[in-house]
Amino acid sequence: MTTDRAHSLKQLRRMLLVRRFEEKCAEVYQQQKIRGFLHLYIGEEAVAVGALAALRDDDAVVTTYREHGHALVRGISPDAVMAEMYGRATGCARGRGGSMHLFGAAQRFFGGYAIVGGGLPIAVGLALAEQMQATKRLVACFFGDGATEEGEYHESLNLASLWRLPVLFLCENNFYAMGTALARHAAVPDLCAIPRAHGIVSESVDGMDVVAVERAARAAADAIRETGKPRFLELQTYRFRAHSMYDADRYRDKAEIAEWKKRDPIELFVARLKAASVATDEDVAAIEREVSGEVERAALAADAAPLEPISDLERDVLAKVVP
Amino acid sequence: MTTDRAHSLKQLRRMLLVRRFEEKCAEVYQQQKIRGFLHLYIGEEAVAVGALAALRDDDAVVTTYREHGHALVRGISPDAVMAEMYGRATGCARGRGGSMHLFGAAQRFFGGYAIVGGGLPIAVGLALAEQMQATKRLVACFFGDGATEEGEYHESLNLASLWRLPVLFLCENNFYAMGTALARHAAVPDLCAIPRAHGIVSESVDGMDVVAVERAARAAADAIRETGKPRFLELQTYRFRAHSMYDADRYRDKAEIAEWKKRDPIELFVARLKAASVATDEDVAAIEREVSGEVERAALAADAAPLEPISDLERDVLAKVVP
Amino acid sequence: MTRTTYREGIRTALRTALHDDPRVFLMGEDVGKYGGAYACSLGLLEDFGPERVRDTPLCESTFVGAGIGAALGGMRPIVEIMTVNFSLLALDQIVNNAATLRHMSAGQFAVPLVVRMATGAGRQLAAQHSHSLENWYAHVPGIKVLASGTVQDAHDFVLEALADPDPVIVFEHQYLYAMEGELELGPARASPWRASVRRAGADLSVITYGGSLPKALAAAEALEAEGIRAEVVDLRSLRPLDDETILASVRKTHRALIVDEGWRTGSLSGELATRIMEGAFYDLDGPIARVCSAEVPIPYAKHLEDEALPRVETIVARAKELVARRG
Amino acid sequence: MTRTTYREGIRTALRTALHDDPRVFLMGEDVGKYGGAYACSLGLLEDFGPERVRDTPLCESTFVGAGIGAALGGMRPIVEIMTVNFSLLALDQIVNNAATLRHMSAGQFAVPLVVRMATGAGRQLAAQHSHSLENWYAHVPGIKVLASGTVQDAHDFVLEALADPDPVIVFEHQYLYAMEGELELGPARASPWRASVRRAGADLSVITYGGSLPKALAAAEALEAEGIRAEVVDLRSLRPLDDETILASVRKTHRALIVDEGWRTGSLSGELATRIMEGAFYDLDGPIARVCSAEVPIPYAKHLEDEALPRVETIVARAKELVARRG
Ligand SMILES: Cc1ncc(C[n+]2csc(CCOP(=O)(O)OP(=O)(O)O)c2C)c(N)n1
Ligand SMILES: Cc1ncc(C[n+]2csc(CCOP(=O)(O)OP(=O)(O)O)c2C)c(N)n1
Ligand SMILES: [Mg+2]
Ligand SMILES: [Mg+2]
Repeated sequence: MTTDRAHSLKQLRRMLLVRRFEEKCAEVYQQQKIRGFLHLYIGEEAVAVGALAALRDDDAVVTTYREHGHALVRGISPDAVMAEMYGRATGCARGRGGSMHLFGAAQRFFGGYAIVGGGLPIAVGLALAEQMQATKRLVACFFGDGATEEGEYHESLNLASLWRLPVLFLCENNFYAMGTALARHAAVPDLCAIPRAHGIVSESVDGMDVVAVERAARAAADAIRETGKPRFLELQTYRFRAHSMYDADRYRDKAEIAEWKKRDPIELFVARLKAASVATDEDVAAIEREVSGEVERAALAADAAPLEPISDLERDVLAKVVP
Repeated sequence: MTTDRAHSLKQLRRMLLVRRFEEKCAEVYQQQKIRGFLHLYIGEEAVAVGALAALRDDDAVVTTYREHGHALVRGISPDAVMAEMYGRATGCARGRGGSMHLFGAAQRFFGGYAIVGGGLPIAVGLALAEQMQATKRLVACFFGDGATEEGEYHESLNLASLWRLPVLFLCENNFYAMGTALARHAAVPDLCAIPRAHGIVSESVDGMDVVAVERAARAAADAIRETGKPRFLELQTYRFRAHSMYDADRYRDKAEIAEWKKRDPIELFVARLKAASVATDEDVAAIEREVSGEVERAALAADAAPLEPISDLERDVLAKVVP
Repeated sequence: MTRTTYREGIRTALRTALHDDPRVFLMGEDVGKYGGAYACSLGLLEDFGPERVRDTPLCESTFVGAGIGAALGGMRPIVEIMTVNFSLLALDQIVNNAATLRHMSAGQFAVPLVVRMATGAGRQLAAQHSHSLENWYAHVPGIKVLASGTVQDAHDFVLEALADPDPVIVFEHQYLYAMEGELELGPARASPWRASVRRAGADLSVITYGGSLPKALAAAEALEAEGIRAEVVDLRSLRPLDDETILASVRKTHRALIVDEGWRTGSLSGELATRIMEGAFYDLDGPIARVCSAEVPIPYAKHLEDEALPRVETIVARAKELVARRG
Repeated sequence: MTRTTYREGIRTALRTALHDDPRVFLMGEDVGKYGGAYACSLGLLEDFGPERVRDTPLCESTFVGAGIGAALGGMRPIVEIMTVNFSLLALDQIVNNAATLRHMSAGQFAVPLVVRMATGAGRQLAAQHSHSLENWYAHVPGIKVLASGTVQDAHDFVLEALADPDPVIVFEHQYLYAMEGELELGPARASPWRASVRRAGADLSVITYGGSLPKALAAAEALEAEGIRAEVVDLRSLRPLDDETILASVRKTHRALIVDEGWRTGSLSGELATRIMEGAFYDLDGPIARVCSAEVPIPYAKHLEDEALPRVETIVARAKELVARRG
């Protein structure tokens, strides 16, 4: 993969875009330009960037409330995502969804779901639609380690396996569900055990290594298209920030956080590209400039963007009002 | 086990009591003396009789809507169970519960639950109470193969395993959830796979062999008391009747039913006792007479029993009415 | 026009739907091999195959969520939840996903999903199998809710719900499956979103829906014999509510009696009474009356269950009181 | 009497409960190490240990069910569901088990369970995190429901619910956790099952609960400036409802305005209005008014969310209309 320079730089660019975008979000959150819950993906970028690179444009994506990264990588513009968080009419959901509910029909981005586990059955159903329509498309479904304790997880794995549905289950294991460490919420911390018990081929991957993630996701996606059957990937990663902006992060060891930060997926990838002479410091700096510009422009545009008229409050509740 | 003659005859007596009791239920159901849903256990008697023999009196039992057998074996009197199904004030729940909701505080029989899977979290909570009160009591929880697809099953296994709770999970695998065969509802038909993936020691047992069931249940119960940790048993069995009295049983092969009936748990056990000279034909006939008498008397008593006064309709909704 | 049962009406509609649109499929526990818990789908597996008449494992939350996903993905799923009692396990999917997706996505996505379920009591199924939670569903913006009380509506609502671009919950009353009535095929004549005056009368309006409709009609019959002319209004749609038809009736009769099988407190009856008060306060000659279920988990024993539920005699008695108030 | 916050009031009560009764334990997602999603249990893990301040995995149905089981088994669990939004996943356990067990077992078993949860909107958390489903719970026989709108009640309701032999659902409004108020320790003075007249007035009764109480009081303040004396009735208990206090107020003022953050249709407001009509029809000088939430999935953007929820200005405006009707 690293031999393909253009692709590598694109992947790097994506990770950097997500990182800078979210750093900006954190900044303007302090200025109260963004409100509500804001869950940052910082530290986990290799997961979305690696996994989504394995998808085709017409595959579907279902994800969680921690989904700025997925939305951006999937191609929803930084302008549209930022404006959404500013609650503006130019947002990708006209300000109705906010940070936790990004949507993009054109990108077949079926949304961020904020009830933990709630997106899983949706993904299964989308995959059922693909199967019944005999497409070769698949559905990528992201969820956290905490979600694997919810009953819907079990039900969804069983249904996808039983009906041989083209779902790529992508478990973003950042080792915490809010303040609860994996070992304190999972009886068996090997997250491949459960999907395997449902007959789903499962693999654990270093989620800090964007190349490894992409490789595993491509192999899984190919297998799904080939067999029609679901696959499961556990992507081991870590969030460098607190769970949300309200979280004082009392439950994690400073040392643990520092340890993981040594494996920053962006730094790792940059080092690797440089070591392989795929990218130079200038390449990286140029990308940095580009994405920073994009992010700043998105924030400025969001700030200046109009609000949805209040008279439209009841718009889009139903297609048409009866009787 | 078969060397203990008294115990063997007691087990036989229990199985026969359950069988004759339910045959009577089916009969009076036709006469509309029992109404609502009636789920017969006929064919599965070795499961309740074997498993419950391994419990102590102060262990707790949680079960399903197919629980006449469990209630009787646990010691709720045929009179009280029959009267309950007749909707009489002398019933074990004064006619409020009916066939699906038998209760017995004295027997630590915490009820039949009619929402599939709904009893599992209750059992986990009872076990938590035992653990927190540092008793050595355990909780036996019965449920069907169909229940293993519900999310609560997964959640309950995880919680029991994570918190090391003294739950004996007893899966009555009769290979059907209503009209849906195991292979059509479970991606992986080995029902030990899921509990094992949750770190629970699991074993599959011939549920038509009352001795095997008791042996496995005793071993599991001992291990639970020893380690505090949950255990899982899959008890392979078969219902000889339809799912409920409303079911035309269109979904099962006549040949399949006939094949299983050859392994009638009562006939198997009788044959074994006779072969081992533990019981004679007369012994069996005497027991038959006894249990038939008991069942007939229960039906007569139920028929003659009073109804709960209508003025008591709102009794036992709350302990006290406020303000 | 043929005479048939409520169950058969539903089956006919399902058959039509499956026949007419390849995107339609039926999914739920035991809809296939078993033929449906209430036999509504008997024979459909044989005719349309296991892809389109799809037995699910026991997993209400996930098969309803999968229905939402399939609807998002271009299909037209009809999801059957055996009974409203089990729908509690799927409520999160209905309330948090089906009902919100159009709005949260600002109209980018739609969920043309039909969820059918049996509701109600009366068959001695006891406390966990006798709920009437219609008002819970009627409370939720982003979904629509229908409840059929006639054979014709049982048939039509399946097709009308399917034709709707939004999620529609269709309640069928478990006591009515064997009820007979007239069924006319072809396009529905009356919009399902309008209430229907099932019997005209001048002395009071009896407002009801679903399983209580036959009781209300029987009560009206009995009242007629005593010279009281009850107008029976069948809501049909529980969300949105057709205020116009309801208010027109009350403005005419000046007296309203609501019959609702829900437990009284917090049932739809309260909303209805309030809307009538809001829209026709000065037309009322006195407080609106309600006949609802007693506030108890529904008991198994027949005499207790009967006492807990709305009965024809209770409706008659309350109606007479209302009319007597200003005889 | 000390000045403290709603959150701190709850924490104090939890501490008292854990201290006084070894059977009490607190269980829920992140109640321990994290300190509670709203920091209500901050510090309790340190003081009482992980057995009694028990972090659960994400599994609402099962940890609520386990609370029921533990209550059956002799413990006194306080289960925290982070918010009412996630309680949909546990509704089956609450409705089908907690609420029915005493009745189904004819009094052999009891479920002395407390379930606390945050409810309501106002913090821009969007459609899946802003529900006000109080009326759903208020509909269910076999449980009791409390909703606190003051610091004192936030504290007292935890202890009162624990003292009750039946399952009690305690709603805390997520917007109020930082609100300050007076807290008096020691045994509660007022029964939690009685409504409370928070402000006396003669011109109209504003009936409300929970997160809308501060809004109603602010509105009453504003109305006072315009010479309108609003009486503010805080329900406190949503099930059972204290008809006596509510009706006494309306009989005095002859006008009623209900403020309820639920979506209008099917909210508790309908039940309240109907009960007032049933009990005081001839005392009313006109229809009862309601200020409720707009019937939309609550949007994220602040201006839209504000528009969707009951606001002080709306309450003031509606109150003036009511009073003007027969000024
Ligand atoms: C059903 C449900 N319960 C609780 C919450 C509150 N909550 C939001 S995120 C979260 C932790 C989820 O952890 P995980 O699945 O590992 O995802 P992560 O946040 O680590 O990406 C919790 C408890 C929720 N949103 N939904
Ligand atoms: C949550 C729920 N869904 C559906 C039903 C209807 N139902 C009752 S029993 C049953 C089959 C259960 O099968 P299994 O768990 O194998 O138990 P068995 O009846 O075979 O003993 C179904 C679908 C129910 N009671 N609860
Ligand atoms: Mg996590
Ligand atoms: Mg079975």
